[in-house]
Amino acid sequence: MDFNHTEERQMLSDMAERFVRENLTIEQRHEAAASDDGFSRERYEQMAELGLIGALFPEDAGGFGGSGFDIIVVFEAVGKGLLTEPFLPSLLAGTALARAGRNDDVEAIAAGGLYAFAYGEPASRYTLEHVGTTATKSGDGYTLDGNKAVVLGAATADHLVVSARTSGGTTDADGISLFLVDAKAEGVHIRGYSTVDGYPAAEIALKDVSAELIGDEGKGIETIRAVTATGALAVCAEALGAVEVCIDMTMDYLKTRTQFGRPIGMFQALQHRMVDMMGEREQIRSAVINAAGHLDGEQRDWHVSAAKNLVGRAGRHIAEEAIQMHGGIAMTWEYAVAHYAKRVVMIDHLFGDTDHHLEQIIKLGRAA
Amino acid sequence: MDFNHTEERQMLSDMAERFVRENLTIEQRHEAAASDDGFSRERYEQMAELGLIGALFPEDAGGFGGSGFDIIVVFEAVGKGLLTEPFLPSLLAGTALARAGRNDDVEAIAAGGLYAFAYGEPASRYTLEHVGTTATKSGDGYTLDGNKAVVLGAATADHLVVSARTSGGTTDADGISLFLVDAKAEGVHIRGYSTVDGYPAAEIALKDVSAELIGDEGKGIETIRAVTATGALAVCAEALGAVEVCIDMTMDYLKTRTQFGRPIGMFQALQHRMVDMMGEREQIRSAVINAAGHLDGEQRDWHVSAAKNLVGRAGRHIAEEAIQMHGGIAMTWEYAVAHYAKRVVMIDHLFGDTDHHLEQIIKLGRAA
Amino acid sequence: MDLNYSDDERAFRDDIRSFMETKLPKDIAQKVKTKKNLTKEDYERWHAALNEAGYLNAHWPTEFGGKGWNAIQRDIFDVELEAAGGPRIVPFGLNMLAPVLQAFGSKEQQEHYLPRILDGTDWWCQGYSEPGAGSDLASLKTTAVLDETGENYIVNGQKTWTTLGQHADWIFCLVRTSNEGKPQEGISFLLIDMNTPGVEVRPIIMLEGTHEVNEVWFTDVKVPVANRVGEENKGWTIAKYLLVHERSGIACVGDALASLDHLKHIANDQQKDGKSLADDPFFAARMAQIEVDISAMRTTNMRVQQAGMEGKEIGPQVSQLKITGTVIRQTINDLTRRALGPYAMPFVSEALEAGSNAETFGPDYANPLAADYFNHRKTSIYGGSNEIQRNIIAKMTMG
Amino acid sequence: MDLNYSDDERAFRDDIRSFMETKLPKDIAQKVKTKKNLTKEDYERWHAALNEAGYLNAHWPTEFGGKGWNAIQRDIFDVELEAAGGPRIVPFGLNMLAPVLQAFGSKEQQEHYLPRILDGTDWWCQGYSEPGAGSDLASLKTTAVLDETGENYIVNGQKTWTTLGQHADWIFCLVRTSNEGKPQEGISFLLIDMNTPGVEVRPIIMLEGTHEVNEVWFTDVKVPVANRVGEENKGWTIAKYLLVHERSGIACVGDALASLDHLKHIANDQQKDGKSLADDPFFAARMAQIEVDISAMRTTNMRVQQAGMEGKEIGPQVSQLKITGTVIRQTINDLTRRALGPYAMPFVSEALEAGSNAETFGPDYANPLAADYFNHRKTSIYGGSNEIQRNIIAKMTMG
Repeated sequence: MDFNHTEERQMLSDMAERFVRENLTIEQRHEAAASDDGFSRERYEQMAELGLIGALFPEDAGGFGGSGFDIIVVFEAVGKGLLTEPFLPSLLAGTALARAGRNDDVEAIAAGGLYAFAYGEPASRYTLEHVGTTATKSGDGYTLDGNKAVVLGAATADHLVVSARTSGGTTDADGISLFLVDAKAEGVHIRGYSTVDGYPAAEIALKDVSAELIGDEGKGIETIRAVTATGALAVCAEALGAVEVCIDMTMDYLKTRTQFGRPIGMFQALQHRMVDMMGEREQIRSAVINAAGHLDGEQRDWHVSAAKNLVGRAGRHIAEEAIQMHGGIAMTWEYAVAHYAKRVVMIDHLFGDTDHHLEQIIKLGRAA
Repeated sequence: MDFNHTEERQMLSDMAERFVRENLTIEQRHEAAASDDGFSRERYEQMAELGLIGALFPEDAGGFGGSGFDIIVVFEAVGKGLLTEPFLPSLLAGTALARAGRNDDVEAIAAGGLYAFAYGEPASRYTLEHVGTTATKSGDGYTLDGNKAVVLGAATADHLVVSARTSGGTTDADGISLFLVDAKAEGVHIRGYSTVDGYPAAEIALKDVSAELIGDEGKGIETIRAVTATGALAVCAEALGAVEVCIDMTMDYLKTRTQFGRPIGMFQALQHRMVDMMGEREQIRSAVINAAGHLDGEQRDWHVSAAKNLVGRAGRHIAEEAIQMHGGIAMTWEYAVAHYAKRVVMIDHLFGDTDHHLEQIIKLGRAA
Repeated sequence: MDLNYSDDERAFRDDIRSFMETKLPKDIAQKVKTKKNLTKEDYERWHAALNEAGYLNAHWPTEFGGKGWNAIQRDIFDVELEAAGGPRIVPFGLNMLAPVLQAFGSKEQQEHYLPRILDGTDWWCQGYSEPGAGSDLASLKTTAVLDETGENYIVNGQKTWTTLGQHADWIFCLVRTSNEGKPQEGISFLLIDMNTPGVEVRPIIMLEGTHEVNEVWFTDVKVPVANRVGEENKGWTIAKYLLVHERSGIACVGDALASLDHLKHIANDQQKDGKSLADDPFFAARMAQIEVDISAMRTTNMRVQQAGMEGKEIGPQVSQLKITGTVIRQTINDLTRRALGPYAMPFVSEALEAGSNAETFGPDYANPLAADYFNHRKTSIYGGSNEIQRNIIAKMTMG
Repeated sequence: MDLNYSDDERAFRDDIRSFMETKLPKDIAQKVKTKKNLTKEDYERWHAALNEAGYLNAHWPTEFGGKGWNAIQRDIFDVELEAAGGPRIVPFGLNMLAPVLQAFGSKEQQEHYLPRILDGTDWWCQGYSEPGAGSDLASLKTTAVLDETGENYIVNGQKTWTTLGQHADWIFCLVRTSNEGKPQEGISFLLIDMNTPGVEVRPIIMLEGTHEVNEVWFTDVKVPVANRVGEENKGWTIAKYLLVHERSGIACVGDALASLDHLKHIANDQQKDGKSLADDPFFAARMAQIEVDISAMRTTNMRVQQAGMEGKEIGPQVSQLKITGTVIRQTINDLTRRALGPYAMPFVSEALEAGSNAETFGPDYANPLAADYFNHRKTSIYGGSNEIQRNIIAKMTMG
C-alpha cells in the first residue's frame, strides 16, 4: 500500500493542473461554455496533444494510462478549471469502445476525436438496466429505434455509442447491447442544450438508424456498469477539484473581506465551519482515492458508490457553505465561486445521486 | 385558534412548576430514584393531593381535566423536575381504564393509587399489534400467560392493565384484549430494575394468572393506540421541560465559565450553536402544542408522530450540545445537566423512536 | 389554547379563498406555479386587485386603513395566497417604506406618498447595502452633503442588491450625512426620485443567469431636504425600527407549504424503478421530515406573532423564524431539484420568460427547478444573513 | 498510489493476527467484547503479553526499542487489535510520558523510568487539567515552590479528569513554577510519586455511574527537583510537543471498525416487524453511511500518518482526524443504542463488573450499550475538545 503518486503520474497531474492554471481564465471558460459547441475545440485539441485524453485509456486499448489514478488526476484538474471540454463523454465512450476492443476508435478519441455515450433514457432515471430503445437485426447490421436522454457531448459528437435492447423487457439486465452509430446518420435527431452548470448535453431521438454492434450481443450491461462506474469516479475527482477551489476561494475571502472592522475570517463561527469544510474535503479525497484504487477490483461498485455518496453529501455542504460564507457576492454570475458550487451540486445528478448510491451500498452489503 | 392557556390551565401549570421548583432538589430526586421504590411515595401523594394526577383524566371518567393541554402542562413540569414518580404509568393505565368506563379505578389513580400498563413484550419492539401473551376464558374470567417487557412502574403497582390475545396471530391488530390484573395475584412474577436514566421499570412473567376483561374482547388495539399516543404526547412534553433546563443551564454556564480570560459565552461559535438550540426548543414546543391540540381529533396520529419525531431529532441534538458546550463537568454524575440530557435522549426509546414515527408519518401520508 | 378555527376564522378563510379564486388573474397564477418571470405589469395588475379588496395594505395600522388582522388571520391570508399561486406582495413600498413613513414621516410625506404606494403610482426599491457594507450596514459610505442653498442634499455613492430596482420610480436610501461619532450616528434616511440626473441602475446577473437585483449609482444627485424622513443623522433608528417591525411574513410559511405541495406533486410523478419516487423510503423520509418541520414552524410563527401583538418582546423569536424559515425552504428547493434526477440538468433560461416558446427538456415542470434551488440560496443571505440573525439573537439573549 | 497490500504487509498482518489469536488472553477479550470493566490486573497481563512480543513499545523510536512501523503497519496493528477484542494500550506511560522522556528527559530519567514503564513496574497517570483550567490549560494554578534546601519542590493544588488514577503509582504533572510573563512561561513538568504524603485521589463518578476518572489533590507534597523533566518553566514546550507528537491512533480507526461490526451484529439480531433491523431501510441507510465515512477516514488517517513520517507538517490534519474520529464513533454509539429499541432502557451497573452474576434484562449484549453511548460523549471533550481542535486548525490554516 502506498499513498504517494508514482513519478509518472505526478508529472501527469502537474501537467494537467499547470495547463488549467496557465491557459484559461474563468471568463474564457464561460465564453467557451456559451459558444455553440459549448466548449473550445482548440483547447480540447491542445489538451489531447498533451496526452491528457490518452492517459484515460489503457495501453493495450490504444491509450497510455487508464488506471483509476490516471483518471482522477486528470479530472481533478478538469474540476479545478471547470472545463466544459468533452473529457467525460470521451472517457465514457472510450471506455466502452476499449472493452469492445475497438482500439482504432480509442486512438481516435485519444487524438481528440469527439464521441458520446448514450445510455440514459427519458424514463430510466439512474437505473442502468432500464433500456427501452430497440435494436433489430437487418442484414449484417442493426436498426435502432428509441430515445436517449441527457447525453453529454452528443451535439458535437461525430460518433455515438448507444445502448439498445436486442432482447428482453425494458428493465431486464440481459438483452442489452451496445452499438456504434454515426451521429450524422439518417434518423438521428439530436436536440442540444446547455445544463444549468454550463455543460453541453442533448436529447437524442433514433428512428430506423442503422448501427454497428460492438461487444457481445445481449451482454452490454456489464460494459454499461463499468463505464458508468468509471464516469462516477471521474466526476467525483472533478468534484474534488471544484471543492478545493471553493474552499481556497472562501479561505481567501475570509482573510480579505472585512466587516465590523476586521476580516470576517476572525469570526470564530465562520472559522469552525471552515474547519469542518476542510475535514470534509479530506474525506472526499480519501473516498476518491479508494474508488480509484478499486476501479479494476472486485470492490469497485462498493467504493465507487461510497465515493459518490460522500461527494453528494459533503460536496453539496461545502458548495452551500462556500456561497453562504461569501454572502451576496457569491450569488452573482461574475463571481467564480458560484460556478464551482453549481458544478459540485449538479454532479450529484450524474451516474446516480447520493441516495441512489446509498441504496447500492446497502444492496451490496446484503449480498456480501 | 388561540395560543394562550386558559386561566385554569395556567394555574395548573404554575402550580405544577412551583411544586417542582420549591419541593425538590436534584439530590432529592436522585435519592428517590435510588430508593427501592425508585421514587418518593410521599412526594407522589402530595402531588396527587394537589390534583396533578386527576388533571390527566376527563371529568366524566373520574378526573377533572384530561385534555391534551392539561397533560402537557403537568408533564412539562415533570420533565423540569426529572420526577421519577409514576405519572406516566398512571397516565397510561388511567387512560386505558377511563376508556373502559372504569371510573372507580381512575378515581383511585387520581387519588394516588399505583397502577401500571403492560403492553410491550420482549419481541414487540415498537409494534403495538405484536402481542403474544394469551388470554383463555376460564369460568367468568380469563387466564393470562406470557411475558411483558420494560413495564414502567410495574414493580410498585398494585394493579396491572395487561394486553393479551383472545384470538388471532401474534401480530394481528384484531384479537387483542385488555385485562385488569392484581399485581400480587398468583402467577405474576415481576423483576424490577432501574432504567439508565433512573426510572423504575420491570419485566413481567405471567403464568396462569386470573384476570378481568376490561373493554370489548378482541378490540383492545384501539385503546392501546390511544393510550400510547397519549403517553407519547406526555413524554414529548416531559422532554420539552427537560430540554428547557438543559438550555437554561448551558446558558448560565456560558455566561459564568471563563476560559482564555472571558466567559466562554463570548465565543461566537458557541453563541451560534446556542441559538440553534433555542430555535429547536421552540420547534419542539410547537410540535407538542400541535399534538396536544389534536389528541382527541382525527389527525392525532400524524401530530403525535410529528412531535415524537421532532423531539427525537432536536431533543437529542440539544442534549448532546448541552453536554459538549459544558465540557467535562457535564460528564459527571454530580452535575445535573447530565441527567436531563440522559432523560431527553432515552425518551426516544418510549412509544416508538425517531425513525419509527417518521415511518408512521409516511404511512399516514400514503393513506391520506 | 385551541387549535380549531372559530366560525369567524373559517368564514375569513372562505372569503380569502374566494377572493383568490375570483380576483387573482389566472395568467399570473399560472406564471407563479410554473415559475416564470413576472413582468412589472403583472405585479401592477395583482396589486390593483388586492388594493380593490383592501388586502394590499391589510397589514397597515388601522388608522392608515389597515384591517387589524390577528396572527391567525395573517397566517390564513399568507397560506391561501401562496396556495392559490398569488405573487407575494412586493414589499418595498407597502411593507418597508410605508411603516417608516407612518412612524417617522411628516404629515405631508404621509399624505403624498402613502396613496401613491397603494394605487401603484410609485414603485419603490430599497437602497441599504453597499459593496463594502453588507452585514456591517452601519459602515455605509454613500454621502449626502447639503448644497450651498441648504435646500438640497448632493448624494454620491453606490448601493447594491437593489431588488427589482429596474422597475422602480423611487428608492429609499440610508446615506451618510455625518462622520462624527459612531458610524450609526451619521446616517439619514432619504427618498430619491430615480429619474433625477445622476442616478444610474446597473443590472447584477445572478449565479443562475437571471436579473432581479441591481447596483444603483449616485453621481452628484440633487435631493430636496424635504425628501428626508425623520431627523438628520437619525436614520439608523429608522433602519432598526424596520428590522424589528411587523414581520408576520418572515418565516414564509405559506411559501413553504406551497413549495412542499409542488414537491409532492413532482415526487408522485417521478418514476423510480417502476414506482413513484414518493414511495421510495429515503425520499419519502426526507419529505416527511420537512413536513414535520413546517407544521411546527407554522405554529411557532403564529405563537410569536400573537405574542408580539400582545406587546411582548419577540425580537429574538422573529430572527429565529427567519433562520428556521430559510433552512426549511432551502431544504425543499434541494429536494425538488433532487426529485428530477438527470432532468435537473437541462436549463433553458429563455423559457423562464412568459410567452417564450423556447423548447425545454424533460418533464414540463423541470426546467426552472435547479436554477430555483441555486437562486434561493440568497434567502439565507439577504435581509440580514442567518449569521447576522444569530448574532442578533445571541446579543439579545446572552447579553 | 497502490491500495493493495504487498506480500510483506500481508505477512505482517498474519503475524499480528496470530499473535492476537494465541497471546491475547481469551477472558480479557471476552470482557472487552461484552464491555465489562477491566481490572488493573487485566491490563497488566495484556501489557506483559504485548511486551513479550515487542509490541508494547512498537511505536517508540527505534533507538529506544521501537519497531519503526510505517503508517500501513500501524493501521494493521490497530485494526487487528481491536477486531480481536484487545484492550487499547493504556497510553499514559507508554505513549505520553515515554515520548516526553525520550525527547526531554535526562539519561538517568530515561534509564530509570522507561524500563519500568515497559515491564509494568510503574503505572502512570496524567495530571494536566484543573477545575479552572480545561480548554485553557495554560491557566493552571497548581504550584510547585522550591523549599529552602533547593532540592525539593513543594506542590499544592488540584488536578482533575485523571483517568485510571486510582490504579496509578506515579503521575506526571504540569505545575506552575513562576508567575512571571505569559502564563505559558511559568509551567514545569514534574514526575510525582503517588505514595508521597499529601497526595490524595478522589473518584469522579461519570454521568452513567462508572468510575474511571479522578481528582488528584496535592497538599504540601515534596517532590525532588530531580523529578523535573526538562528545564524549569519550560513545561509548556513539552505539553505542546505531546499534542502534536505521533498520533497514529488519534482517529481510532480500529475501534470504529470493531464498533461497526458489533452494531451490524446487533442490527442483524434485532427483529422489527418480522425482519431483521439491518433490513429496515432507514436503519440500513444510517449504517451504510457511517461505513462510508469510516472507509474514507481509514484512508485519510493512513495518508496523514504517511505524510507525517515523511516529515510533512500534519498538525491540522491530526486535529481534524480527532474531530472526524470522535464524530464517527459517537454516531456508531448512537446507532447501537437505537438498535436496541425499548431494551436500551434497563441498566444494571453491577453487571459491568466482570464475574458479577447480577441479572440483566433484554438481549445479552444490551445492558451496557446505552451507558456506553453516554460515556462516549467524553471523546469529543477530552484530549482537547473538538472546539479546541477547530481553534487549533483555524489558527494554523487561517493565521
